[in-house]
Amino acid sequence: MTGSVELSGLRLSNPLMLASGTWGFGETLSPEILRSVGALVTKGISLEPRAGNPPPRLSETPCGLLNSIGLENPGLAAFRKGILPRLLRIGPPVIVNILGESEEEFLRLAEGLRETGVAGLEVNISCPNVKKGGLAFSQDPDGVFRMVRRLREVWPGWMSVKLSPVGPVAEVAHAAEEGGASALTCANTYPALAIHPGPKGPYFHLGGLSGPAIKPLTLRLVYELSRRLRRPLIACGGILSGRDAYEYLLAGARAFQVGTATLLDPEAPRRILSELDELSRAD
Amino acid sequence: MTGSVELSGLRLSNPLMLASGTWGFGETLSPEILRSVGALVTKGISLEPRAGNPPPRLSETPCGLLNSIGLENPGLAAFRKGILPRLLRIGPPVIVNILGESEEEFLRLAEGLRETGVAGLEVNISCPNVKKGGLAFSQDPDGVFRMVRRLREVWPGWMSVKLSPVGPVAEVAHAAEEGGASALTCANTYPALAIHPGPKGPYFHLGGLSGPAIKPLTLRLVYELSRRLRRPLIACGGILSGRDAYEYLLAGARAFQVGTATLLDPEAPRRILSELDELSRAD
Amino acid sequence: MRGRGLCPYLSLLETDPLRDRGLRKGFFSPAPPPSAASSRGPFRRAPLGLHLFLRENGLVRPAKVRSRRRLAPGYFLLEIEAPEAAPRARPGQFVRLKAWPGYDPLLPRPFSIHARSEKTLSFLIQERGRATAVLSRLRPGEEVWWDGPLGHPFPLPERGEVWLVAGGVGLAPFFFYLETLRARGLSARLFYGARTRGDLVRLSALERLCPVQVATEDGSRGRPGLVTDLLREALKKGSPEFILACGPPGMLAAVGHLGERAGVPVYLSLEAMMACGRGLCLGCAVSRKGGGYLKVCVEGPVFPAEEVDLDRLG
Amino acid sequence: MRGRGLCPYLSLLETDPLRDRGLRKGFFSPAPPPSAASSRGPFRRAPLGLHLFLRENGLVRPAKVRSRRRLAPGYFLLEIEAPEAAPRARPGQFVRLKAWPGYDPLLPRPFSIHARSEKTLSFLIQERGRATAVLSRLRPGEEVWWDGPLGHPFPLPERGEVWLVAGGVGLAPFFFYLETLRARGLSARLFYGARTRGDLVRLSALERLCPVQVATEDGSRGRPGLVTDLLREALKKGSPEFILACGPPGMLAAVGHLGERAGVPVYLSLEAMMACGRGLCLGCAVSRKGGGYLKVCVEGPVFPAEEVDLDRLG
Ligand SMILES: Cc1cc2nc3c(=O)[nH]c(=O)nc-3n(C[C@H](O)[C@H](O)[C@H](O)COP(=O)(O)OP(=O)(O)OC[C@H]3O[C@@H](n4cnc5c(N)ncnc54)[C@H](O)[C@@H]3O)c2cc1C
Ligand SMILES: Cc1cc2nc3c(=O)[nH]c(=O)nc-3n(C[C@H](O)[C@H](O)[C@H](O)COP(=O)(O)OP(=O)(O)OC[C@H]3O[C@@H](n4cnc5c(N)ncnc54)[C@H](O)[C@@H]3O)c2cc1C
Ligand SMILES: Cc1cc2nc3c(=O)[nH]c(=O)nc-3n(C[C@H](O)[C@H](O)[C@H](O)COP(=O)(O)O)c2cc1C
Ligand SMILES: Cc1cc2nc3c(=O)[nH]c(=O)nc-3n(C[C@H](O)[C@H](O)[C@H](O)COP(=O)(O)O)c2cc1C
Ligand code: FES
Ligand code: FES
Repeated sequence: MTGSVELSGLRLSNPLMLASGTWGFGETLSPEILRSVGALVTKGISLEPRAGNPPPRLSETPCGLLNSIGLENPGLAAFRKGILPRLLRIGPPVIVNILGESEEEFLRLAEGLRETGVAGLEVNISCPNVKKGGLAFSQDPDGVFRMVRRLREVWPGWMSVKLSPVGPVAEVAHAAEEGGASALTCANTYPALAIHPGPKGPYFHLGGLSGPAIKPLTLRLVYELSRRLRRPLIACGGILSGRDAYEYLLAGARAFQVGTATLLDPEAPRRILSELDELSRAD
Repeated sequence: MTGSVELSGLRLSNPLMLASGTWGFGETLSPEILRSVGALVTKGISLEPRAGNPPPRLSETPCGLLNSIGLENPGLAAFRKGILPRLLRIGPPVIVNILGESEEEFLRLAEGLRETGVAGLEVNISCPNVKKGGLAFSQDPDGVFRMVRRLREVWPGWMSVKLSPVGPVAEVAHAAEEGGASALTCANTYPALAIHPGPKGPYFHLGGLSGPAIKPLTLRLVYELSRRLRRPLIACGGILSGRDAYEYLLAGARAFQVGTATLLDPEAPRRILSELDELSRAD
Repeated sequence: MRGRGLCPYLSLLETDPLRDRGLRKGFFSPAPPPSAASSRGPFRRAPLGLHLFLRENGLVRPAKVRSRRRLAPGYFLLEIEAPEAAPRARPGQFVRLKAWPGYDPLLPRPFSIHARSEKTLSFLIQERGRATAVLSRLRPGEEVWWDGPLGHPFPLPERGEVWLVAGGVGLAPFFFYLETLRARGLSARLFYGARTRGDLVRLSALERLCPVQVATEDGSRGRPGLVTDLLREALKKGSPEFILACGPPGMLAAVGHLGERAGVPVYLSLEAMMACGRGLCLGCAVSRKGGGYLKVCVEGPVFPAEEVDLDRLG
Repeated sequence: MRGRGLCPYLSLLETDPLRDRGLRKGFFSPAPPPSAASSRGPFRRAPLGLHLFLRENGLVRPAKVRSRRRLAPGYFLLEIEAPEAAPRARPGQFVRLKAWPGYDPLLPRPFSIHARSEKTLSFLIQERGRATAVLSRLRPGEEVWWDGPLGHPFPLPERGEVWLVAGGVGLAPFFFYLETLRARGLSARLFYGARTRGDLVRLSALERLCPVQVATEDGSRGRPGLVTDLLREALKKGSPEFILACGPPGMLAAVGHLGERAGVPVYLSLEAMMACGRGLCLGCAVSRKGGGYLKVCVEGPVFPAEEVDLDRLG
């Protein structure tokens, strides 16, 4: 189960990917670990640099992490010039996660990454679409269908659409599939809220929830979607052990991503692959 | 904050309710605790008795409980005759949670509870509507609007609609409000999956997730809905301490329900009220 | 395919397999009235009914560990201070324990009362997973939260002999039971089986209370084979007033069938995943013979075997 | 109102307050190049840059507790076996600790390195919430998971004197730092403030390393008032090569302003909520003066005060 997998033409040496936003750009992880994963999915890259949200950006919740990083990233130009070449030299396929606030932004990002050597794109649709009054792409199946179709015109290569786990998830997944997505990443964080006492009264921290708490929810989603979709599913949500990954594979995922686990323990990707390997022998 | 609250005409001596399905019919809880809560929301009652699902019905998840009880209940007749009179003698207002598989079933349940002394109904819409091919009421805003309107014709008294936290939640909440609901209970459990090793291979346990893990999610929902609805919100999800309850009140809820907490610790309702009381003095 | 009304919505809801199998209309299973059970032997329930008993006696307390003693690799004895519960405890009952801060693991774990003194309760615990690992490292004076005693006690014989059948850590409740029988001048025999000799614990203490016959699957001690082999042979030569069994599901089913064939009443102490231990969640269901479900925590944990769907014991 | 297209959809998504304030287009803040910082004093970074340093040296290990010693009510010293990390540790760096099984709490907690021996690292910890409560009960031989050393070390003076300003448990990293200065023949002064005398710890050990002046808000020991009062007075009579401060945000801001007015370089050791400690999550942001954010774990924890938006320190 830790051997090579194929996802609509993209071959990975193993099913473990590092999830967007959870491994920096690898500067502080062991090169051995970075080389050993099946694929590297970058932090979400937008056209322009984003400074991200003001602090606090992190809250701890029961078995969970709530983050409001705010999609801080260096922007396409700096990424392509200063970061991507180094990532491509590490070894595993590099999948660039892209984010935009309109269809046009997504298209320009895709155009800007052509012929750079990236193995594929992961389209983060959990962003508000300013052209639709802030309605998130992830809540708009028709919009997703259309955008994925248009993306396909400029990006014929491999492309996964990363679902939000809330809203009309099944319809959005079908729309992405029909639009031409190579795979679906299921899923991003869950909208959440933590309230903290503060010097000026209670502080409301809105953000996305990840970690062990969400595994039963995203596992259910993967189970339900995998029985209805044709394209391969890449599971993402609360995988902290080989056993967690195994459950997602049983539920129908073809590959999986590890996010919060690496934040907690930089050895996690290696450990998880090794545990998954042990499990597959035991079976 | 632990004093009397009013929810669209229903007055409670305090904002804590016992959530449906989490206190049995009170036989094994201390009478003092039962008397002390703001309201008692019964196990979901259907027209006919339901035996519930086969075991296993419970899985433990990270900071959560996954249940597939299957809405086991004695049915309306046995409930009305053998259980309700005793509940009404305990003291707090009794709100009967009702569940049906069609609009007609909900209507008949409401009719069957008229003039019984119950303080109100809680309409559990997280059930499949067999008249719509199994589409859950909770995913069908138009259906909810219509059903609540019709329920109002047979039940002019107090009535909360208990939301599912997944799907078109805001639209369903608006629909229920427009249909005439007195309040909204936000929310029921989250669809989830746990996979266990079993003698005959991996066992897939599908059910609803409750407990601490879900608090950040339902807290977010209450926050978002409370700013958009006119009717009072009754929060429900992962309240295990006075602090948890307090956060929901800050987020806009008028009252709250305690579920999994009582399963873990039969003293929880008393403890939570006492902790909330301490917090309100500290402020 | 897109558009909400057209796309068949995913069942992102609690499924109901019983409904799919047409078995949804069943019956709510209240505690069986005493008379129905007593027609099959002296299955005595607590005088006022378990519900009242729990209300008066199911106490929830933070308490201190008195002692924790390793019995064998993977097995230990945990003793906790419980002066409010100890006098009320009856053999066959269980206690829920939580000895870790925080919500992971979430659920307290149930353990049979293995022994009691005036102010303490003891548990014989097998190290199995995360919670028992924590319990296995507790030191005297450390804090443990307990909730109990819960559940119905074991039946006592009128005057005849009881045969106890224990599989593995299913032995746990029988020590307290044997001490209780002895105090009342009642007699018993114990058939005790396990996988290997290392899984047999407390043998000397047990042998002081009643005759003990032992079986191990690998033959490393006692009779090679299953404990049910011991029982089968014994039933050829005699029979008890009733048989009381505690152990893995397969063993319980086999004992149930053996008793039925021999015409001897059998009581089974069952286990099930528990969230509350006192009838609130309806989660601890096991299949009842003839349909419907029994709730292990408030209708059991001990049941007449003929009430239980032995083939579905898990 | 109903119908998906018509109802304004709820923002059930990660909000972006910066966007609402028109500040979304900013700049990604990479680690400041060494030259920019060194123009304001000898702020030396690890020779190869922190990134490489962490890759080589940020180790993750399960280890054993060597000792745990109560210093005062609410404060204890925890010493762990860390032979791989101890030699590489530098004052100002921190270590992440997790000493409980399971996922609640989820995040390891960061603690400054208070002292080190050949094979151990020590931490001065204030009991604050759930995780520090667990740490406060650890016994020798028990297991603790550690990750470190992380973060940039404190700057060392060229030849002059350093003034240290500690507020409460902000004292923690200064013991190691003072020992390091002493080993190099460099001199320092410590200004140490706390709410009350019970919050002042390790005074004798500190006084053996450098002159110490103490202040308590309630006047129960030393000068009544804030530690910044002590600093203000000292700055009237002299000045150090630089000031290094560690403590609550209000104190750090006050020290930053005092240093600026006195024309003395100030370095602040900051704190922020951390999920990873090594630059992966971007969660440990603090506001940078002039806009954008600094990442405490990989660009700090120590920063020249003029880089920090002191008014937004929290
Ligand atoms: C009435 C009753 C009496 C019991 N008496 C004893 C006893 O005397 N000695 C003993 O060693 N064991 C006893 N058990 C079993 C004991 O509860 C489990 O071994 C223990 O909960 C395992 O917890 P864990 O975290 O170590 O393992 P986990 O890895 O969490 O679970 C392993 C297995 O233990 C069982 N289990 C876990 N949590 C629960 C729960 N909340 N409720 C019920 N079962 C659970 C499940 O079968 C699960 O698959 C009893 C169980 C019941 C229901
Ligand atoms: C670089 C750095 C060095 C530190 N050095 C020390 C030290 O030497 N001695 C000491 O006593 N304390 C130190 N702290 C603070 C210490 O990390 C917190 O007091 C501790 O995490 C509290 O945990 P808790 O579970 O007991 O409290 P909780 O109730 O969980 O949290 C209380 C507060 O502690 C802080 N905190 C909690 N979790 C984290 C986290 N994962 N990352 C950062 N902050 C967190 C938050 O401000 C939180 O509001 C340091 C913090 C940082 C960032
Ligand atoms: C700190 C942090 C930053 C993240 N940044 C992004 C991002 O930029 N783009 C994205 O699509 N997902 C992002 N995610 C979501 C993760 O990729 C992943 O979907 C989510 O955390 C669930 O997986 P996990 O439970 O394994 O962490 C981020 C998550 C975290 C915790
Ligand atoms: C064992 C169990 C049974 C439940 N039964 C019902 C039910 O019959 N009807 C209903 O509307 N909700 C039911 N619920 C949902 C709870 O009322 C509550 O909405 C949910 O558990 C979230 O709250 P909590 O996290 O405090 O437990 C049940 C929950 C549990 C755990
Ligand atoms: S464990 Fe809850 S009813 Fe038995
Ligand atoms: S804590 Fe993760 S980047 Fe600093």
